[in-house]
Amino acid sequence: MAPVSALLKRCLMSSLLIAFGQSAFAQTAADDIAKYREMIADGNPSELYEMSGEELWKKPAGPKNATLEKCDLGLGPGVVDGAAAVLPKYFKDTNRVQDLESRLMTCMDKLQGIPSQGIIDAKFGAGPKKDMDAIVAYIVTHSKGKKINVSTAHPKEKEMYAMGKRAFFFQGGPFDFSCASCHGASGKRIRLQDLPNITTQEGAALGWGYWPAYRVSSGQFWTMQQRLNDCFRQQRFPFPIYGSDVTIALSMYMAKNANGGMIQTPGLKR
Amino acid sequence: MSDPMRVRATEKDGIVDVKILMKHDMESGQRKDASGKVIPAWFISALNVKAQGKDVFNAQFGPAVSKDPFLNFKYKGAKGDKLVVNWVDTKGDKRTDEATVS
Amino acid sequence: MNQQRRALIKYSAVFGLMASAGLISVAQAEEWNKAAFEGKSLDDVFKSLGASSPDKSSAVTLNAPDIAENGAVVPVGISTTLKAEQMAILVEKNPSTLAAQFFLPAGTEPFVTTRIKMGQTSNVYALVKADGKWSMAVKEIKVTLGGCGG
Amino acid sequence: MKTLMMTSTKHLFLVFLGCGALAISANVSAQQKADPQFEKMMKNSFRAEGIAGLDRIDQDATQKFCSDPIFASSKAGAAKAIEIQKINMATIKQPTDGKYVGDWKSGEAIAQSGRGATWTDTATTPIGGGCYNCHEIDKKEISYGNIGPSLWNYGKNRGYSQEVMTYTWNRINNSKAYNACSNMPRFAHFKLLNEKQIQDLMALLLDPQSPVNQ
Repeated sequence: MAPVSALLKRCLMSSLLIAFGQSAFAQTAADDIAKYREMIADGNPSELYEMSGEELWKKPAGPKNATLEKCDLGLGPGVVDGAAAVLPKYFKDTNRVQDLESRLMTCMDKLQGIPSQGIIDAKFGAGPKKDMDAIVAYIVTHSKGKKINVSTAHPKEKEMYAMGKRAFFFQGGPFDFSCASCHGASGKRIRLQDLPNITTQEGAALGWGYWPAYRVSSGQFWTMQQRLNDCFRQQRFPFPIYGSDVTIALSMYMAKNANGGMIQTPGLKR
Repeated sequence: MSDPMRVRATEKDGIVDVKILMKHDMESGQRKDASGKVIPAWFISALNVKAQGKDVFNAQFGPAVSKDPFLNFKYKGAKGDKLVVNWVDTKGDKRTDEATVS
Repeated sequence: MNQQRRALIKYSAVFGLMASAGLISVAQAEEWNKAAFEGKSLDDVFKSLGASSPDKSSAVTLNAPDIAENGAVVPVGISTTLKAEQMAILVEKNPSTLAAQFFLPAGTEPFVTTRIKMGQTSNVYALVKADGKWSMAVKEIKVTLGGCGG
Repeated sequence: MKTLMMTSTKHLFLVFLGCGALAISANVSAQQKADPQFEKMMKNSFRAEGIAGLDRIDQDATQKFCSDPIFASSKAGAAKAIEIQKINMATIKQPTDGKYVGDWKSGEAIAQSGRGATWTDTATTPIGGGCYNCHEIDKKEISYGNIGPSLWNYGKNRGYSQEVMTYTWNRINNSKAYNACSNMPRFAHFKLLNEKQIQDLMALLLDPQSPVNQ
């Protein structure tokens, strides 16, 4: 009992420090950052990616010289509107839960004859991943304004969610970080950037609902796969393989937690 | 071959609001690559916008304009105006796109 | 240095070509102001623009945030009640002071918004030329460090 | 001003709620078991890249314990937390030259940098403390995080006694010696910062001349 009460006492002490230690200046800075974000919201360069993505979707490519227009992203062959709002999802033909990127790789393989390995191995923003970025921008733009509606009805979906939750809290690397280190509590910031609390519906919707996004600091459009990849890099973890289960499981955890929230993609992020 | 621009132009009360997004790295000449070598400057240096064949806007950029440049201006015009947007960069690459005011 | 000069000669050649092809208007090609864009200080740029020492004027509004979350993209706009024919954005502490300049023919509203890069916190100047006279507005924009920094 | 006060109150309320959850310990008696399927997923989902080897997802006892926050905040977990803290306390070495306080200027630079130890870094990339990511330190830096408490006036408020010195030294070396699941990296344990760098960070907090204590 003693240790818990000691822990509690310390927790209360530090919360007092946090609550009253926050200066008015920090609040002003946060307001100014909000103003900055508002000012850049108009004219999201993601639109440039979306434009070329639409072309790529409709252009015959690969050894089979076929388009992606018959690709089933979960709402039936060729249905793009709202597709990103129901992913990740279990697909019978692959017997796997897939996110947008892994599903697109399946379509490119099956419809166009483009092997997935080349996409997995490519550098971000280069070669076949560049095309993938554009196609993702096109797809997610067509879910903007839709409600996030991810199912865990299928046992494999349920299992993926549970694995994602466990992965979210998994600490490792020389910094002892897990996703939860930064995204497990509300009202937290790194530097001046607000950290959404992914364990809550509100926070998960802020995270999941705004990615993929154009990232101002790198001047690039980032898919969720790239976003997660950079999270793991900053976590000082080894390199998550593109489209691997841990990335899909974490996406499932975020998306399901975000259910009911609004898709606002493509976002515009620092 | 450079990527197309996104040009949006809408008319309200006789004023046309033009928003242009260009795809360009806008290398400043200040950045270094992984091996520490300076990446040479390479940026859009001039942009011209014509409406119905007449100049409505000219811009000159230096290396400090952001990657994937954004531009917003307004001119007195009408729905249906045909806009032609041209840019040229410091390597001589250029791009022309058209849009109709809605 | 040499390479830079060659590049400059190349710009001129390109502009000449484009002008003759009618792609970029003749006026613009003539006015592409190398000296102004190479200016390393406010005075350099003022001189190249023929602005000598512009007066601060409440008729000029510099529309920009107080803090930029990222220096790579800083939204900056100029608007004015004056009949502007030319506008310019200057960043005092950037390696090249002049970020961009704009030419507004009659019939174009005295308003422009673009996005610029800033290496560090600095004063930013909005210059407006109307009736042959330059006026300006100044504002400090703070550039913050963000993210995990790795 | 009104919104500021409201935000603070709301913030405080939320944190109290969080503490409440800690006090009302969950009815859990054991740490989560190893799950072969999960382990297989982790093993198959990552690859080594540069200095970031696959051994980085091999967890030590502290990481395992803290990966199960429900157990870690339970009654049964509290005893285990003490044990984890002891293990971590045992790793801490006091400064070999007996000096606790170095140069605050270089400490500030270390506190600013969040670089190093990623797969885009090399073994020789200097690793930063990344302190401003989570802490307010010198008030002049307005871009600071709030995962950790403010360190402004750290020495001025606490004094410069040996007790404060040792506690702060230990905390930077291995924060888990005091709080098993502190969010702060174990800077000495994983050799992220060397003794000199920690002395310099100490100076930033505990040199009366440091801007932090003005």
